[in-house]
Amino acid sequence: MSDARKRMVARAARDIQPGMTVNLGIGLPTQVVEHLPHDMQVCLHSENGITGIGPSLTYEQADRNLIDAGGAYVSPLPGTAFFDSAVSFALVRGGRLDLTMLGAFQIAENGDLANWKIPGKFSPGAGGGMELAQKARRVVVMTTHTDRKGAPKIMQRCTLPLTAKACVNRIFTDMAVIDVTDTGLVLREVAEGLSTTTVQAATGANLIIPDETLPRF
Amino acid sequence: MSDARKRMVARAARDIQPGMTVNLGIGLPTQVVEHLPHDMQVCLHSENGITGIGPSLTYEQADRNLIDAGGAYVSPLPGTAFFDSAVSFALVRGGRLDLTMLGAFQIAENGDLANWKIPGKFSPGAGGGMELAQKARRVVVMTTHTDRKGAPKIMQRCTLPLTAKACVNRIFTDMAVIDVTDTGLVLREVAEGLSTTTVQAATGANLIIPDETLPRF
Amino acid sequence: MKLSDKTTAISDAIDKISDGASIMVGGFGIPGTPFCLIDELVRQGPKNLTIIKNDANETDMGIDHLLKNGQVTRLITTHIGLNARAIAMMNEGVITVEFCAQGILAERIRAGGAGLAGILTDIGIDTELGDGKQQITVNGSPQIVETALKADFALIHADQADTFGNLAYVATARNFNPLMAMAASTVIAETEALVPMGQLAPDTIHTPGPFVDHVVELAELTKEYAVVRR
Amino acid sequence: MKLSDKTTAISDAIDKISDGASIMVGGFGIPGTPFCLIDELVRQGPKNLTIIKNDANETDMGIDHLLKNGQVTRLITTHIGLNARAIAMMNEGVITVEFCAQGILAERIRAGGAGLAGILTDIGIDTELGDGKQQITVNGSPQIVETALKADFALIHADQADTFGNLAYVATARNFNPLMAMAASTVIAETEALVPMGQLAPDTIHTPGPFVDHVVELAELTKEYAVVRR
Repeated sequence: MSDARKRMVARAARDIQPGMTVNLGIGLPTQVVEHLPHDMQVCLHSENGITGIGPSLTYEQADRNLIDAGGAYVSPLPGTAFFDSAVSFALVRGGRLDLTMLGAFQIAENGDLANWKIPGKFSPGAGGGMELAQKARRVVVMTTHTDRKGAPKIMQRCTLPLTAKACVNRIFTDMAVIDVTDTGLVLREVAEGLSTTTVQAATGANLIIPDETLPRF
Repeated sequence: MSDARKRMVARAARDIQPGMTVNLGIGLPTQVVEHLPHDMQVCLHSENGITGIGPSLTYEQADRNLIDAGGAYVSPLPGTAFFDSAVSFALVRGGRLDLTMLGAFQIAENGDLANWKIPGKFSPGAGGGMELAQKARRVVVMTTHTDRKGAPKIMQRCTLPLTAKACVNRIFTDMAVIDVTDTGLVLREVAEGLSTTTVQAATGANLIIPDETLPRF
Repeated sequence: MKLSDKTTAISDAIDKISDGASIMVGGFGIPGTPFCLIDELVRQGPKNLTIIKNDANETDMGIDHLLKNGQVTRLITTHIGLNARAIAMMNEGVITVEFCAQGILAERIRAGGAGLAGILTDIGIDTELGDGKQQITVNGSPQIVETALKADFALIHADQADTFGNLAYVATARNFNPLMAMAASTVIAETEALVPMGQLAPDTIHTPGPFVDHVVELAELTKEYAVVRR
Repeated sequence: MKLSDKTTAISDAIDKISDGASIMVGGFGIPGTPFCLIDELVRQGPKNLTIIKNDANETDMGIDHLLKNGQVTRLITTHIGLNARAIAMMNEGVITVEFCAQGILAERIRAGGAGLAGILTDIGIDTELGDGKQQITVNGSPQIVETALKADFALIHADQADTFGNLAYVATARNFNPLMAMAASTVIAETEALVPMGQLAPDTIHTPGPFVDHVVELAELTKEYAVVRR
């Protein structure tokens, strides 16, 4: 993983506040947990039916019946609870999930998210992603700023099938931290060594760039 | 309780088949349990969240947290399960309740049941009665054949607000056992000492009376 | 990582409830009714409350204290036959009572907790309870739209809780409690025993902690929790 | 009174499943998947099955054996990304796949088990998953009608069961199992341990016995139940 992506993951971890219940999506978001303070008060949820997830386990340590939704073997904490899939998504849709961090194929400037289907190429089903995107109290996305061909993932409108409309609050990329606001995308932080001009050039939608010096990560 | 009502209760108990899951409503139906064979395989359900109810307890023996829906203190059996009110009625509406025995104010010849409200006099709410009446696989009613003034409770049409339409399969009274069929009310059994003419005279709807000698109870 | 501590003094927890609040209250008969939380609600005295509860307890018990104290304007319930005062107040128009079929009240609360807008059921169709409700056709059959119920607060009685708010109920004291514990903006649970974190087996927790906001440990049980001779 | 004995030989239980049956299968990934019941279903070979399952397991595991054996015509699921064969069969039109949002699949199954006609939700609105579904307005907001799912059979994996069919699941092997165990006409549960009546504490039973028709005690677990190195 590039250094910038590692710093993105570490930066994203700082958005998790004590006392939150958080769902970390498969892929980059899962790595956020490694950057949380050891004694932090945070309750991790996984949609296959756990709250209070502890650290991941090696195959030797693993309990065959205890995985997260991404299939990783995890451990319980004192206070872990197990429940069925209906209760698990009741927690998500009912407003008890404070934050979810998700991957993305495309994000539109109004907060639309596409991350589940590329017609003709990738259609495995949405899993729990739609409900996480539509119903978590706060939705942040972690993604490379551009795709493998260098094309922007942040754009005026998504061209792929949507996961949920106007759901994204904040975007973490290897280039920037961007907030989705009522007036548009606001650039909040920039990766070390990049200019705001470079970030704008790699973005398929207009960025509102505040006058003050932006923090680096 | 009159001797005929006692015999009605004992007769009704014989309709419970081994392996059934059964809900016995408040009042006369509750007494059916006293007439079941001691070692009978039957699972009693109560809508406040139990299957596998055991015998009632005295106040000295009672567990303050273990009542049936009528407020009686009951005991567990080996294999009793406790669950919440949503699961309890899922069992009823989902088709897993083989039989319910309910009280009645009025029963119509098409099986309509009224047992929850007497406008202006008695409107405490339906509780779980509507779902039991509408969704148990088999609904039998236990009632005195006439009200305190001698007026028939079995009639062509109910005049009181309905609990559920066309739900009753069988009626046990202190005078008779009557089945609700597609062609009308069929007299199946008659209480000791009564003539079929007497039963018909106390009934507000036409009874189909088979030619053969009817069993007595 | 560790889980947060939600233990709260009973007065602080109930102090969050203001005039006009809607409040779900657990219990079916005596078991599972949070009598101590109700007593504190009577002591603090907020008014114009909407109470959502299976029953109205009995005269001089549980939410009857709220009725007697004039704190309730509306009751959503299934059966109030054991409380003559509730029936009298309903008949006199002092309180508004909305009756639901018991399992439908459970499902409406559960739907609220599950973030659904409602459920579709044929229970109560062609009866007074179905009157005036939206109906739609699903697979050729008429179905009533029963809307989800949410509330500002839920008052819950648990047998055991840990400091994070994981709850376990006992016997028929479970009833509506786990459903209501999902369906309110602020969930206050009283518990007979506050146990150390990790003591509740993760497979046997009935309400996971993230649904619960405040855990109130009961110092002692009032006599209303006891076996009643009738 | 006592409770009946529902223990059944695995071959007799699965023998009830005929061509064209709809079958709910528990599990989310490996945990909670009834691999032994699936193996017996492959051995007996009924065809034209509709499978309702969160996922399609992985290639050469679980329901993939049914796909490989040509027994499945329709799959109702949420995500099949770990089974390349399932994706290929879908793309080639050999099987029909209906995708649901994961929690909505759970709710549709639960609604089936709860005897409801469906639920009302805004999940998937303005997305492909909402296309073509009935919508109604509830309290001013558009809601999708998601119809209840029932099945002819449910195949369930329990950690412990008694002979009456009271079931307890462990850790994340619970997932869809308790929902499916309410939603099928005939419920067949395999169990790792068959325990004496009364050994399961009544407060910790996840699926009450009346929902279950057949209890199959597993003599041993196949290797598919084990930890997988990836």
